[in-house]
Amino acid sequence: MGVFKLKKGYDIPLQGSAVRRIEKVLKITAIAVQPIDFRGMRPGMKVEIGDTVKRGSVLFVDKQRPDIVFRSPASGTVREIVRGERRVIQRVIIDVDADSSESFENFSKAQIGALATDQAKKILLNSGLWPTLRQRPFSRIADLDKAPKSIFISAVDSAPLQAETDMLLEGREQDFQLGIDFLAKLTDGKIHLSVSAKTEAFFSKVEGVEMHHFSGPHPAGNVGVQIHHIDRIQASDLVWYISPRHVAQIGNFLIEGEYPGSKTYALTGSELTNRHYVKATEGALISELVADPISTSTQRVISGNVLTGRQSEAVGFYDDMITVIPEPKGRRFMGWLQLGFNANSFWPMFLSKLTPKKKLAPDTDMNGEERAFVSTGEYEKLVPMDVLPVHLCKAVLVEDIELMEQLGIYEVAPEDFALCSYICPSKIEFGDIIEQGIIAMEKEG
Amino acid sequence: MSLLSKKNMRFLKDPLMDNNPISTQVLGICSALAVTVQMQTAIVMSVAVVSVLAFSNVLISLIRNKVPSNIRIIVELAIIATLVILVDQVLKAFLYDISKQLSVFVGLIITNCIVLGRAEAFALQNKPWPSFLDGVGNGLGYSMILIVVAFGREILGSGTLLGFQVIPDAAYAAGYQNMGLMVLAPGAFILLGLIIWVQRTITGTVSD
Amino acid sequence: MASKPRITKAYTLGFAAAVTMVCSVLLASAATLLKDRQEQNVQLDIKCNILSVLELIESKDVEAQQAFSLFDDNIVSFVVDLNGQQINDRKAEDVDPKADPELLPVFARQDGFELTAFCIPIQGKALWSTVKGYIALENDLNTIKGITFYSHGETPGLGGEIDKEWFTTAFKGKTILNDAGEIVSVEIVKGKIRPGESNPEHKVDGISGATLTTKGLNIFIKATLEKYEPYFKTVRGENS
Amino acid sequence: MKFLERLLNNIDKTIKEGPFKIFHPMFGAFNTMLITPGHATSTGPHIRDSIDMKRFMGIVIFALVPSILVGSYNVGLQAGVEGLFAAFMFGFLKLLPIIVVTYAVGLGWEMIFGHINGHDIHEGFLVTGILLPLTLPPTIPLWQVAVAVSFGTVIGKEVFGGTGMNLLNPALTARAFLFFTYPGNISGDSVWVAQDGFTGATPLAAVASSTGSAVDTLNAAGFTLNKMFFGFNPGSIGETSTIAILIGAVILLITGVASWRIMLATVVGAYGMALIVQFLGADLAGGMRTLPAHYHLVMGGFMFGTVFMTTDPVSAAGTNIGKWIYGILIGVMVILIRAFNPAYPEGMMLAILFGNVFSPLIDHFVVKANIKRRLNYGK
Repeated sequence: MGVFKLKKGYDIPLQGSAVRRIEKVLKITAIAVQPIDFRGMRPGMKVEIGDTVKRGSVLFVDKQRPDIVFRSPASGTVREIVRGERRVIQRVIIDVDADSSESFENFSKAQIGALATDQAKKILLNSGLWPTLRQRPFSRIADLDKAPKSIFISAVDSAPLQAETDMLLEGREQDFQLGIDFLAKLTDGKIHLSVSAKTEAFFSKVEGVEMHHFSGPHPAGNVGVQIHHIDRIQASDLVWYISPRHVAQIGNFLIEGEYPGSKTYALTGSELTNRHYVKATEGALISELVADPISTSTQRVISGNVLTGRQSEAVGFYDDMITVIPEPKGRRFMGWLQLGFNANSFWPMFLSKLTPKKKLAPDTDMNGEERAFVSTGEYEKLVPMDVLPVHLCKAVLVEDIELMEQLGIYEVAPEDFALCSYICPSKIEFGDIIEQGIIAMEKEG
Repeated sequence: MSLLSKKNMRFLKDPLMDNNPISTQVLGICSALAVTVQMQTAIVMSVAVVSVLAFSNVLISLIRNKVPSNIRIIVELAIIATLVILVDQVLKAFLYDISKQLSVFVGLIITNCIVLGRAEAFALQNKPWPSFLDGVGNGLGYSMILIVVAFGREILGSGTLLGFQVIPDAAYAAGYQNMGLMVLAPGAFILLGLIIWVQRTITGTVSD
Repeated sequence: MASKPRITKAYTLGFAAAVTMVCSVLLASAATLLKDRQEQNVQLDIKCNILSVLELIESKDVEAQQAFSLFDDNIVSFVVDLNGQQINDRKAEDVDPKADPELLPVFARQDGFELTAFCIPIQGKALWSTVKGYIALENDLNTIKGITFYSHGETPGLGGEIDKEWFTTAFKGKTILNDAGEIVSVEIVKGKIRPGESNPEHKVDGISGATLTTKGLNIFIKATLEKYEPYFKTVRGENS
Repeated sequence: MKFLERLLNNIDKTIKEGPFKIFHPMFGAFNTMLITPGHATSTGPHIRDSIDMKRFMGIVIFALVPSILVGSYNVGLQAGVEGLFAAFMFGFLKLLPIIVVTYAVGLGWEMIFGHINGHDIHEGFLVTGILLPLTLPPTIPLWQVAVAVSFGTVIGKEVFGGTGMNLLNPALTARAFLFFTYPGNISGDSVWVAQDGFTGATPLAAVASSTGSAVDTLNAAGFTLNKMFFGFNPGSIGETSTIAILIGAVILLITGVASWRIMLATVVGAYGMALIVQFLGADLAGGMRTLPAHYHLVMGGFMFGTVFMTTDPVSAAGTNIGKWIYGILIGVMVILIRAFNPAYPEGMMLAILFGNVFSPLIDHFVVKANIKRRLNYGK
């Protein structure tokens, strides 16, 4: 039990949060399952175009670790397998028809309590939900053969317009508890659950976890930040993390004996007029979730939040929100001289700083061009960890593996540096640089 | 093998550009700073270094098979020091003004890493003639930089070349001034830095 | 190819001895052979400075022979003490002011039987370095005939300007005694001498940006002149 | 707007290839200054802060405006021009040609290197080009300015690999070059007054060359603390008026452009060191060592350097602890130079360059400390 009041970070005041109302989307005609959601994973296809699949059928496996399977969240016919550069499979598109499910063994709470670690592992692998477990360092799907020091769950919603955890889990307290019981079988260490003032109530009755309270601006909700404060990763440490929604999904799978293919999404962003939560199939196409008409030439459709999300037609595996924001309307005359009543900025150089509560609707303009690095000292204000962002990035750029390790590359993920990229006057992509560093570390072994 | 065969010429040419002792190996820059205020001193210094290098290389090459290796360095130093003191004496006797300006720097040729470096790296393994060429080549490589730096410093710092005024009085009358910085040691640093910058940009080599 | 000699202790010692011998012989003979010329050069340098400040030669680039004969024919040199008494057993050229601060060398220009001008060495600390030079006075021992600085390490362009002709010629004709006959020396002012400045005959235009160098000069020129004053007094007495 | 955009795009296309290629970096800079580049983000973060380097540097120039105004007026005042406006215009017309030459020569070099290295002219020069003129005396010959700017840009910046890679502040590098190359035009008594035949020593020079009590010397020369605070005394154009610089400092601090840590550390370092010197120097004869500590803060280039030069993010220390050390180091150095170096009464320029040289080392130690702390975590 710890209380962490973080000072560093920044909440971008954005228009377009979703109202707390869940609607059910009735008509889902197609879904997309996207191997590119899983960083570093190369899929081995188990279906071909024209195959019919049930909810819970295996679509593909991890080529390097074929024990890890990926299952279809809906039943229907495989319409298309989209390949990108170098024939890397990007999406598997399935036309949805009447629901039918593969059936799995189901478990009671008592049965879950009696599981051995190896059994539990097998069950989870077979369920197709193993990929919900990710590990640090490197933030990729958890290793099979190495037990984690502990498991972290963040229920702190700090990212811009982020879907609220208690809405996503509404009415699923029992599923969540079962999921926790199950996860406890996978580690000898603790399960750390971080909550905020807003989500505290929902999790008040959860048992078998160590509860932590986090407050402060984004990225307080990032699991990497929480790990850093609760139980820091040191050399050769390994921890797992999982989202609360996925914990409930595991619990649901165990009790029902069916692959749980439905998911709640938040529809957000200044370009949407109907902003609320929807309950629909995992992997649903965004165009079918959103009631508003969308034009991709003037609007940016993002699966995830504005900082770390990805442009996509379907919602990603780990994402539970959609953000739609405007694309730039063209070049602006003397843009750098604007007074900036409506300029979104971390820096106190625009008049919008006088109305800090005012929510803004920025577009996707870079607002500048890439320039040489200028260490202004502001980046440090955005990373609530004992990590020097500028020096870590420089270590990556000069490919100094040892220095990267010393400066904490194991503890970080690109998402922790998204705010640095956001505020950077030189428009440097901190996240990309960190990603590059992580890839280099992985190669090094 | 002829005396000026291709192979032998390489001993002479290499140290001029590709393997220049100052700009590539950054050796012996101490004196390069001190004696390059004027062309005249730089030239005299160059001649001194070339002759010391050439003859020390030859002498050490001659005794390379006789010298006991445990007293090798001290013998090399004795030979180099003797040559340097001879040069110093000759300068004092015949070019007193310049020897006054060169002051301790002639004596410091003894400690110039180029001289001992060539003795150790080349003369000990090679016959007298290639050693001579190597000495002359390295000496000229050193001299070239020295004279280029001195050229820049004298013309910019004093408006003269070899003591003759080359910047016309009209320029001074129009407000031109000599660059005082070039007379100070940093002036040599800056010119040397520029030479290295340009040379490495051209040859594209970056040594560690 | 000569075969490698067998290295024994005796061989090593012998080799070292041989090298030492050869080197010493070389150096010793060079030193002996060149000694005269070197000493002559040192003397020439000193004498040319004195000759030029006494206006016997125009530039310092003269033949050694000519300089020596000019010096021998026209210069008498002697040493005085702090009381103005001549000391006979010392040569002016050999006096080291550091070692013997109470010995004062004087180089006087002799035209016929008259001593027409007097040259004395000056040296002292300026801003960065010890400045060395000579100052020459007319036979009234009041008017400055010339001044030269031959060695210094001041900032080029600032204090370094002291060896430039525009600066040294400004001393010519200035006087070092006030109306009461007391030593006031000359003062290098800051910047230019302003119109209406008092006693311009004791003042010299300064060097812009070299206040501290010239302050040093002011101090040691005056100190030197004061040391010689007892001797100068006796000469002035004879002359008047 | 669409028309302007089309026009600029067309010019861009024409100029990119063909004989005017060398002007492309220059045009690129104008192009994006006139209308924003308008590129959209490709990956996350999908939205970006409205700040860019142009705004960043623009704020610095804005913060320099008070110094430009008061400095220009003071140039006129020192030259004996009567009347507020007349004095300002007199001074401004002295300053303007210096700025024009600085920009012209500097941008010329930036263009050449931009062409060689294939990038647009970077905004950093906009600030360098105005900082340098403000640190010069009004009588500086323009050709010397041109030589100095060339030196500052080429040796001070491009040799190191261009903007962002430079070790030293380019404006100060250029000034130091002038100081050592043409000392007669940037030091001494005759350069501060833009009127032939008139001279005036800067307060620092007056104190440095005096042997009595420093305050008495200043009072005798008419330099009261008040006068120096408002900046009505001889000195470099932009550095005399402490109040104008402080207004600039407030702008820089409010907008977060400059580091308050560096500014505060420099002032603390200088004030503390000045107190020590004053304490030790009380029985020493005269000059700078008897100057009360707070006088140091309003005299010479101290405040201008503290606010605008030490805080240059490229050449300063980058870590937060490093900034404290860097600032204090500069503050201590400036007083040491002023008090114990008889030749350069103005120590700020050298102190900052000294700090610049040491800032990578300072950062290195701070990073090492971070590494050590990380290794010891949990032990």
